[in-house]
Amino acid sequence: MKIGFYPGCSMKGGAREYQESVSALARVFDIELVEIPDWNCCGATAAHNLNKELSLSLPARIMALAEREGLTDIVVPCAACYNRLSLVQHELGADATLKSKVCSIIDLKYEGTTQILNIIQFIDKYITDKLEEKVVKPFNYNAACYYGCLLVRPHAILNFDRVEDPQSMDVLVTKAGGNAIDWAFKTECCGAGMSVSRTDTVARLSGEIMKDANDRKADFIIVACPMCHSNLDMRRPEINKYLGENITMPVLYISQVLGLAVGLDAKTLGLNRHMTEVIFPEKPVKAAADIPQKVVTTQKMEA
Amino acid sequence: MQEFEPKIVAFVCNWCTYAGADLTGTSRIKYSANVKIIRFPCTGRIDFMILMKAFENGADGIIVSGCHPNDCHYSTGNFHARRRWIVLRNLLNFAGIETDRIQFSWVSAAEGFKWADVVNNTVAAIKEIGPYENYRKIAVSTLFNEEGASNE
Amino acid sequence: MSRIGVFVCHCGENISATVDCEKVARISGELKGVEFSADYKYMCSDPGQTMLKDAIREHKLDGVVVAACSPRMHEPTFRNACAEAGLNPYLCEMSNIREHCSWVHPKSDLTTDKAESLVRVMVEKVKKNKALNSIKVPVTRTALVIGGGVAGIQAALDIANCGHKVVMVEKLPSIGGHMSQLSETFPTLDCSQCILTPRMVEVAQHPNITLYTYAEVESVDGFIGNFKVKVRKKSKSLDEHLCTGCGLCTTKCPQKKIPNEFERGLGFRPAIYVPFPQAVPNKPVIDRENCTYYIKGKCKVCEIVCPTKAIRFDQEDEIVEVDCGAIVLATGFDVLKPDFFPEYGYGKYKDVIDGLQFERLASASGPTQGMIRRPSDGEIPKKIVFVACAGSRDPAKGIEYCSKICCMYTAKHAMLYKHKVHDGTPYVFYMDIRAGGKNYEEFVRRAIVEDETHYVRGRVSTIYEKNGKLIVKGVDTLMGAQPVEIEADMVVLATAGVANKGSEELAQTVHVSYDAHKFFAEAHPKLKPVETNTAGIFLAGACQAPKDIPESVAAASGAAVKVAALFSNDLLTREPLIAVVNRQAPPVYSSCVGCFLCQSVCPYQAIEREEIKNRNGEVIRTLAKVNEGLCQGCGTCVALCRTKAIDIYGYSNQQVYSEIMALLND
Amino acid sequence: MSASHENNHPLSQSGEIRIDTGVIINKCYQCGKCSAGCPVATEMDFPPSLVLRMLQTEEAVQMEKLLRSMSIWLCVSCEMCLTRCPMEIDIPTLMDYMRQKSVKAKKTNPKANKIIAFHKSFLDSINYTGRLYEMGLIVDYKMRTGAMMQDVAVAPKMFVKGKLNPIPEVIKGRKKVAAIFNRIHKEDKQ
Repeated sequence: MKIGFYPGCSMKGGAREYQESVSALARVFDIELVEIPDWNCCGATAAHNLNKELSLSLPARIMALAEREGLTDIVVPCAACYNRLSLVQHELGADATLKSKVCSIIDLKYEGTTQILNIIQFIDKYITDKLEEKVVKPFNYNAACYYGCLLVRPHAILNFDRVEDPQSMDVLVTKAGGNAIDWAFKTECCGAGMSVSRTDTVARLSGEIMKDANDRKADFIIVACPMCHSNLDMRRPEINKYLGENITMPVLYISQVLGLAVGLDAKTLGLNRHMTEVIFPEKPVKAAADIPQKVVTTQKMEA
Repeated sequence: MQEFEPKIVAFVCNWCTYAGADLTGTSRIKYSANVKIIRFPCTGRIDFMILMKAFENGADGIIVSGCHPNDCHYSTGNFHARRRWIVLRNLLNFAGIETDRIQFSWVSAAEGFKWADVVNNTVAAIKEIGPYENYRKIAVSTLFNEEGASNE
Repeated sequence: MSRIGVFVCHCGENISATVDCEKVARISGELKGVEFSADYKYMCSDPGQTMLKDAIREHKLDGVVVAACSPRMHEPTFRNACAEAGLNPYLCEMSNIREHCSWVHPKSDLTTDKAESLVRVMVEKVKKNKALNSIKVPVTRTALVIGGGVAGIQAALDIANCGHKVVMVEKLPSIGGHMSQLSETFPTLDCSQCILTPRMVEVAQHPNITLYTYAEVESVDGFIGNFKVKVRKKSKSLDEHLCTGCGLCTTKCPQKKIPNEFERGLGFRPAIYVPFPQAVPNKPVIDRENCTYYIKGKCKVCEIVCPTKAIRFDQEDEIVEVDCGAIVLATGFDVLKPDFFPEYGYGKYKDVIDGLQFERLASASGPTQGMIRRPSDGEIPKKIVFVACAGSRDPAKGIEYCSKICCMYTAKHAMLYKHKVHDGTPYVFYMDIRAGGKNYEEFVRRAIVEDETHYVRGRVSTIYEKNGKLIVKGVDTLMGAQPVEIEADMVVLATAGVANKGSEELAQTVHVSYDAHKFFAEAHPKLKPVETNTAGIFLAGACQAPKDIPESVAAASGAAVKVAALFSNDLLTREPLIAVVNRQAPPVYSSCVGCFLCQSVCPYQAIEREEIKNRNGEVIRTLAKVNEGLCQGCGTCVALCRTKAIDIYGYSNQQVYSEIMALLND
Repeated sequence: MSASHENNHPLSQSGEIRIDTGVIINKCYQCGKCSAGCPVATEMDFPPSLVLRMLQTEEAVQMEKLLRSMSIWLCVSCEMCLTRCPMEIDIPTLMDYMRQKSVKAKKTNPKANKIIAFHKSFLDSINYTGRLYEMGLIVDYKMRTGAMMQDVAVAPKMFVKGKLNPIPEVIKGRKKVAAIFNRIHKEDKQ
């Protein structure tokens, strides 16, 4: 099975292990990821902060190239890229004049027909059904699934999962044998692209997230976005300085968690590349009383 | 050249759409003046002859609008109207009238905004299709006298 | 040749601001058959009507067109005026040049042109109008009241006290509605049950009132003065005549852990239960979904312990037919479901509750005997946050409107809390305080000044649980939108009032219209607030829109007066705008061929068979005939008649064709 | 005579915003839910709800304050405000709009220089190579801001972990991407 693949710039650099783990996972399930030829950067936050047309044109070129290649589905593991591509597809779909203008800027034919999948949608569509039978080494830990902003917002356009207290990643982690804990910072912002320019802000925002996960006895934070990862992982010294603590909890990509569960080794999944060393706790599952239990039932109201 | 301003007749029921159009007015929502309303007790009252009579007399488009399904003041009138419309579509095709010239919609007494949308969308759609100039050629006018089928 | 009068109203400036009324009158005066035309500032005013009447007499008019507002507003006004001047009222028509013209188009020639053509349409229609006489039908002097909350109770008692029969239908096992769940009421803080329960008892004991609880309206046929209603009395699995209400069964029932609806899930009840101690009637019902016998086929403990052998496991639902002349809808409201506030954790965190749950906590007869204890661990909350506008004024979630009662009950909750927990701190997050009402503003000030409630102006963004506390993240917009974070022990959401469950289906059953939020629609927002668009059906209380108790009671009394006025007549007059099958001289008799397709589509069974006999008494033709008492004038038969033998007064083929031709041939 | 009827007032500030962004600022009724949920509201000179209020005044002086504010640059586009806004006001789009306006009018807050420099370095990297070249971005950013010593400690570790690519990846269609930049740049100047 061949599926279009847009890695995005960070997966070629700072988030190399994300690409390694996604590719390795895909191979396990006999999926061939076809990189969009000659893809460019989506422009990320910088483009939409500074220039609207640029922020439309860069993603449009990527999708136009995918269309030219005949790719109907493209998986975009980076949440930021996924967000940009989806929003541009939506905006151009709603405005024909704008669409033709952008087409002329990028000098390519763009229809807007490609389906943009984030990493979880990709897994759900192609892997989930076969996941449980392939699990050989259950991921037997307490995991705080962190969705961040760009995967779920704006809900009106992305229409992915629940916008408050999302569950899709929790479900995957549970299927991989993990215990997805209930916590409060699933969709709070980590500071996003301010890592370099406002490190203090990032330390505070990511710090609050780290602290809540740590307080609730998570062993790992699970992410689906290179930006979230770099803020929580690479900025750990700044976070610990802000919190006045020494939190050593590793941050894993969801693809790494599933990879571990289906028996891939740490090196293939790039676990060695994380800045915060990945150490597996010795006593995997803690006493049930310490773990905040997920509230499954809702209060029964008046019939 | 002057822009084509279509003549559109709206046949609406008294209980839902007429009241809805009243609400559009009460809410001061603006819409195109091309559409003029003729009131009926119920869309169930509106038969083929009435629609054809409108085309015969030079209408470029028609709106038929009544209560939402299940909301009919008379229980079932709007269902009869809907069934009739399904049959009429074929007849219109046969007669060479674009089916898009008749817009069928449901506008409740609470949907003032929707009525303005229905009117404006219909006007835009009819402008797209263009004026209806074949009306004199319809056989209807040769089959019936000007008074239509009367009861006297 | 017709002698028609055209009267163009300015409606102050409502019409004349965008339509050249003088010109419309002038042009209309030149139309064929128009004898007289005039324009006037307010046609509906006394001088306006006098002008109309004078013109009818002076110019011997045989038809009148009033170009003014919607006929839904003033058609009766002008038709009555015509009648007073000796002109048959059905020779008067209105052109709607306000709602359908001046209010929806800008000032321009085009708008005036449209007004002119709307007048022309009606002039042509009036030419084909016929003088008609209204129809008289008898009235059944029984009222059906649907819903047994405070509004239904008030309406039923008022009507019954006028000497008319009332049938009250309540879907729950007891009457009392939401008011019976409340602890105290604003702005007097008097006990809700103390003032309500005597009235509930009065309903049960009133000789003119028949009460059906645990019952629902199944179908409504007929029309004003003559409704035929089918009521489904759900099986209570109990012989009510034998049951003494001793309550032994409820104490012995082995099922004890069913969430109590009356306590809003904060307490439990058995499967055979009386909803609350003061219930009327005070007799139990078996909740079959949760009863061990109905689930597993054995148990019957209640039957064994019942001293009067009143339990009936095989009892079936009963359909009761009610003939009534008027219907009062008093089905009340509901509050939002938990899934509405994912960001507030409502439904997820036990200590995030809604206002009605707080009422139960504060109620002396509630699950905590009136102590404010939080549901999770029974602790007394020392810091409590009230969130106003939880769902209300939130178009993103589909509710644009203000629920009206929340500001007041939130102030009341804060007060009750402070009165019971002296060392506690209540916070209220609000956007605006809407305290319009007698002694309302004073009440809110008391909550702030005397009871030291912290009012914070801003909406809460999110609530989450941490270390047994609820972290409430809000903002104070009066301090430059500074974020405010409160570690609360309990949170009370003032959830929006919404239309009751099943109100849409009920509206469709009863044939009344409803608004976008499924609240029942009044006939006119100002002048007919308790009437519906369906004659003989009235509204009382919060089924129309969120209302507090005084307003609900006032509306209920209003509806009761409407019913009493209706019942004060022996005969009702009805609009004669009904269908008619033509009759001609023998040997044709009628163009009706007797196919009776009309009979198959008539929703009112108003088509009868008339046999035409020759001199020997032999039937030679069977023709359709319309029963004047039953026909409601929908016209479906007219559209369907293959030989055009049926027509309808007011919307006849001739009239409609004239309208179409006048409209299009300008 | 056209069938549609717009109001004929001269274009107001809110009208201009509505045309440029589609956002109707007068919908805001100052509930403050955006400020309550905003992760960076505490650092902002004007929290989001205050920004809306200032725009609603239609006063040029308020717009001026906003264009020169830190708020527009501190906004991280996390979309929390829009997600929870009862009126569904697209504040993130408003923020983009004001940022672009601020740059064009050369009114950016000096304290935001580092943030803007980062964005510009980011875009330059795309302009030159078609993609983001992280090492190049950091070097370029340091040149712009003079923050030479920032993060020098992490770089070697990143390098060892294979996270820093010493050679930029240049795409074949580099010129095509550059052409996009050129064309938009030209249009902006007109």
